[in-house]
Amino acid sequence: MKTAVIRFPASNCDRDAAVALEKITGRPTEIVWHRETSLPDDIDFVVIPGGFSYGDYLRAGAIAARSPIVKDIVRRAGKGLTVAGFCNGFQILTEAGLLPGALIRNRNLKFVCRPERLIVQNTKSRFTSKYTAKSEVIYPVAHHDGNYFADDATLNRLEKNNQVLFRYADNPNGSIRDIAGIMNETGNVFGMMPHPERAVDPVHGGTDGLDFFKSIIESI
Amino acid sequence: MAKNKSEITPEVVAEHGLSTQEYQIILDRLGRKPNINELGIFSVMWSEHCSYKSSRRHLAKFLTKGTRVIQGPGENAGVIDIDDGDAIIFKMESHNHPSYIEPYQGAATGVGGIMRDVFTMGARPIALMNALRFGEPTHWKTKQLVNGVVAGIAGYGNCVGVPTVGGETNFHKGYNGNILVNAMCVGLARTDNVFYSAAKGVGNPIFYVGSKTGRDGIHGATMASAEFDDDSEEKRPTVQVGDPFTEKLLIEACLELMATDAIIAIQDMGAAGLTSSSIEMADKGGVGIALNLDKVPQREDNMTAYEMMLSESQERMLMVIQPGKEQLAFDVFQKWELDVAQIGKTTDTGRLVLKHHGKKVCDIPIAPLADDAPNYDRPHSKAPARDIIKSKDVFETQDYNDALVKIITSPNIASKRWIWEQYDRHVMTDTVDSSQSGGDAAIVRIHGSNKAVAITTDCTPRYVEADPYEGGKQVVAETWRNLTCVGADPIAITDCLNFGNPERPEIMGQFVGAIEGMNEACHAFDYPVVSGNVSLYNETNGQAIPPTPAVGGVGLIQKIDHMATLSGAKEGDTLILIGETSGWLGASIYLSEIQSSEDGAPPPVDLEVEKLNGNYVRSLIRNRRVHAVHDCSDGGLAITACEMAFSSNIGVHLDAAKNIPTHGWLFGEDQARYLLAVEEHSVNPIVSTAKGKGIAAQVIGKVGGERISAEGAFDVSLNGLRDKHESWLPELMNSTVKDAAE
Amino acid sequence: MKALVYVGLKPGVLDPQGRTISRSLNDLGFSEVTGAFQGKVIELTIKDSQESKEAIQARVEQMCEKLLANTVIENYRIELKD
Amino acid sequence: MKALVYVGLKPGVLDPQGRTISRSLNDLGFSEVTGAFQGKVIELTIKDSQESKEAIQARVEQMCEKLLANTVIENYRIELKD
Ligand SMILES: Nc1ncnc2c1ncn2[C@@H]1O[C@H](COP(=O)(O)OP(=O)(O)O)[C@@H](O)[C@H]1O
Ligand SMILES: [Mg+2]
Repeated sequence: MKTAVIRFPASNCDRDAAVALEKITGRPTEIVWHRETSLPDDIDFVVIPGGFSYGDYLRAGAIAARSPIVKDIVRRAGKGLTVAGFCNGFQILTEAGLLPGALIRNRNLKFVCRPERLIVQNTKSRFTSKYTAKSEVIYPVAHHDGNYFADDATLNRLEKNNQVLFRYADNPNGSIRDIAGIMNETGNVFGMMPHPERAVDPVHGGTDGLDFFKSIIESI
Repeated sequence: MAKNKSEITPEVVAEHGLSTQEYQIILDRLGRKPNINELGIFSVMWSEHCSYKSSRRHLAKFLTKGTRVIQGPGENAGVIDIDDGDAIIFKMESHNHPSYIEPYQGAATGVGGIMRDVFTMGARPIALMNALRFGEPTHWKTKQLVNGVVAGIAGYGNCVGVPTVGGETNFHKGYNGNILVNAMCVGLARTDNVFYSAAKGVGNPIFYVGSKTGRDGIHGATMASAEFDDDSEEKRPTVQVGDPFTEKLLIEACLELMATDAIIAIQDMGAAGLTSSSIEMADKGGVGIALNLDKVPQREDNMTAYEMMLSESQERMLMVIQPGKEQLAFDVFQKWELDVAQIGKTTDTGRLVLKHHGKKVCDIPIAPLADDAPNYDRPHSKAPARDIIKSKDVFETQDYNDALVKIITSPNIASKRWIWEQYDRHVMTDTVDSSQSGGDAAIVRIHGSNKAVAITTDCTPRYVEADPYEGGKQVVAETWRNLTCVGADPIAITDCLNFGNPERPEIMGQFVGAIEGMNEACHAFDYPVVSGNVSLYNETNGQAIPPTPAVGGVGLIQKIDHMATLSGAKEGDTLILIGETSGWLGASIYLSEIQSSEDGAPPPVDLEVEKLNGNYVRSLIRNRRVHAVHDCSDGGLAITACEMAFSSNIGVHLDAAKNIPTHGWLFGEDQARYLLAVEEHSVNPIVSTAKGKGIAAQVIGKVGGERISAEGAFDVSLNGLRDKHESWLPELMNSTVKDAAE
Repeated sequence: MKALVYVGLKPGVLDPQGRTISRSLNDLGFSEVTGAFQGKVIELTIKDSQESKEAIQARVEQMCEKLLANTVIENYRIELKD
Repeated sequence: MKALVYVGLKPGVLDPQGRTISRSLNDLGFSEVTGAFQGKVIELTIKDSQESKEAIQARVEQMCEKLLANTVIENYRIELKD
């Protein structure tokens, strides 16, 4: 499987994502610069990493979502390419319109960094197939604007289509209906505020993130 | 504003913080009156902040050499060798005054500044620490300062993507009008690719990179050297705004260019911006520098030469580029969307020559700025030694449960989770242990390897206040102990010496005493000082802060599977205490919290015993003989045991005191002590080996259950006590402190 | 010429900043404050040109749709000034 | 009654957000944009009372000094509306 990680100005989990992908796939990961206008053709899986692209100025993820490479990601996602965004990557995917809703300032207005308990909602997705239904996993969160919001109609649709893949056990940021991670209707684009790539090595204090990536490998 | 007055009157000279003697030296060296630009340059270079005029001769006493030291004090940061061609580059710095005036931006730019000191030398920053000192929790300004400072550190460090892995936080009325914000950065480089600031060659291009220059922080350097008074609110406009986004781009761009051979010398623009950076580079390299200020990227219209030279706009670097590599440099910096310009050349004149609008606006010899910089031997006096207080003479509480709760919820002991949960501790995914465990030292893996660095910051100002010399020894000893607790070999330290007005003999006495005590410990442990920073004039209306020589220690863990933390204690483990307990309550937390007294001599530090005990504990960790380790510091054995219980999430029981008063046994702060949680079968070998080495080691309790208890003293539930420990700071921060200024 | 772009959350979108502001104002004794909203104002400097006000207005609207506002949660209002 | 509080950086204070916004507008093809500043608008709802406009204005000024603006680096402007 060939993987790529996008690097925007002030992405800062790009290396972390690449390390996780290389550990799990056993193959080098391509780092793609934001000014590129197209992804390599043979890519199977793209990660939009965490960080503070463009300093989170204006709105988290807003400026990165308008960069050349994202146009091509939108195009390729339309053709079924598997895309995942973590933290700032999730914000970018919503800003780019690949995922519904928006991420606003945490309820208590403070940055929050801590290991977070998540409940897996749907194990029939290509991102969660290796988890057992309703199981609890721990991924670290680290964000300032992780408060997920969407209108009721959108939320009901998300839930009806089982697009909500993870919910928080102890909501750290005010996200509506405790939503931590969602996928698009066609099931190939996923975003979440927590960091699975920070839970793949015993020194991270847990390896619950491994099965997330293994699920994707299996699906491809 | 002085810059508009071309006439150099005595008032203008005074406004620039120069004494008449200092001004006379300038006249002699120039053989003429300086113009306003030249005066401004001398004034910042000779400010306390840049010239260390009160401290230089005392700092010179420090042990600065060691087998692993690649670069000691004198460069942007210290460099140590951690084998395999890896080097660790680190420094700690204060941003006290700016943080008091504008907590968010002051703290943020403090973090940005210390990171630049580290990546300037070719290192990728891998960890941040912060040592914070605030006023009384009940003081009307404290909450707002804590809020702003913590948000500022988080806002900057999190955005740049460097984990903030640890620190310390004290509250004391002595900081009501003058908080301390000390930030430490640790970076990783290759020993064969470390960069220095000495300019070389003649006619080599000088590049300016980073943000445009604005009118930010003009005279910040002189301000950081001026005592506070109530109208210092007036000094507000000098506060700079940080831009972590640009800092992140600057790190990536500099590291990218450093991978080529384009850079001859590089220096960040910190205090006194373009002035100190260009002069330091020229002075170290023994060359001259000619700059064309019209080329300096400017954010604002019609800036004067004076403003450009003294501006402290953030996120800027100065470098000497290899001739022929100019285009390469331009390409890299433009790729990262940074402002870049060639603003001058190195020369063979030994002078700093500045042109602006085609006119020569400054032409001064560089050597005198350094060589003739004032170097004072300020009078210093020693405070009389304090009486030693015997524990039998200290009031003994009749309610140990209550005393334990009082102490565990006291400002300096209570959990600082509210602070460190705002810091990204995991980015870069090499954090092995951080604030999260409440541990003694943070542990950060060297990327792609199986080794790690351990990092800690410590200072116990109440000990230094009580006895600067013993207190100075204790500060260094505690960092050494904290590194030992995780199984690291302590290697070297950086320091941030925060004191009051050095023109007062009693303050200077604290300063000299602390340095001599610290230095004795450095020698005993072969634990050199490789970088540091001095912050003087920390006073408000003549009230000095408690003497606060904060120290940041760094150690090496050869194999991350041979380390320890305080979170590994298991059901059925035995608790062993290493080190003698006399029940020392002088200058202790027990005394301040239960008796509201700060009296007494501080616990003495026997450096030979420290070494003996520490080396033994480290060997036990290396041999995997212990489940958990924590040293005894603030609050003594009882608090150490509680912190281990919280972190391991299991109860502890402590045996009764043997022939010392119970309060001294539980809360005494004798030094050189470690609490170990070990398996049953390891107990005898550990204790008997210790005896053989002449090390005090005794079984003092057990691990297990869900209660925290001490024979004949307290017995409380683990969870109940943990909740109290955790809730003190959140409750303070959510309370509404009435604005007393009304 | 200057364009002022006012960006605010749509009704129904919860506004953590606004909520905190009104609570802290009450805490500080400003009990007359019963609610607060926080929005953004972006002041753009626009090169002078022969373009009509309408044309410029249209361009700034594009800027809002493309970048300045997230129309999933935000409304915007434009004011031109010379 | 409503009070609109406009908070912006003082002239000369670095505005990283504004700079980044105008750069990206240029990248998106809006080359006519030569600069941008980002500020805040806070809309306060104030309980009706017998207070004079001047008195209310004075109260809101206090709110700005105490909380809404960071007067070290920010200016503010107040507009009252009923
Ligand atoms: N400002 C801070 N930032 C990050 N971590 C902090 C801060 N203050 C305290 N901590 C963490 O809280 C724990 C307890 O601190 P402290 O009591 O100073 O430890 P010790 O006394 O063992 O040196 C440590 O893990 C420390 O890293
Ligand atoms: Mg300790």
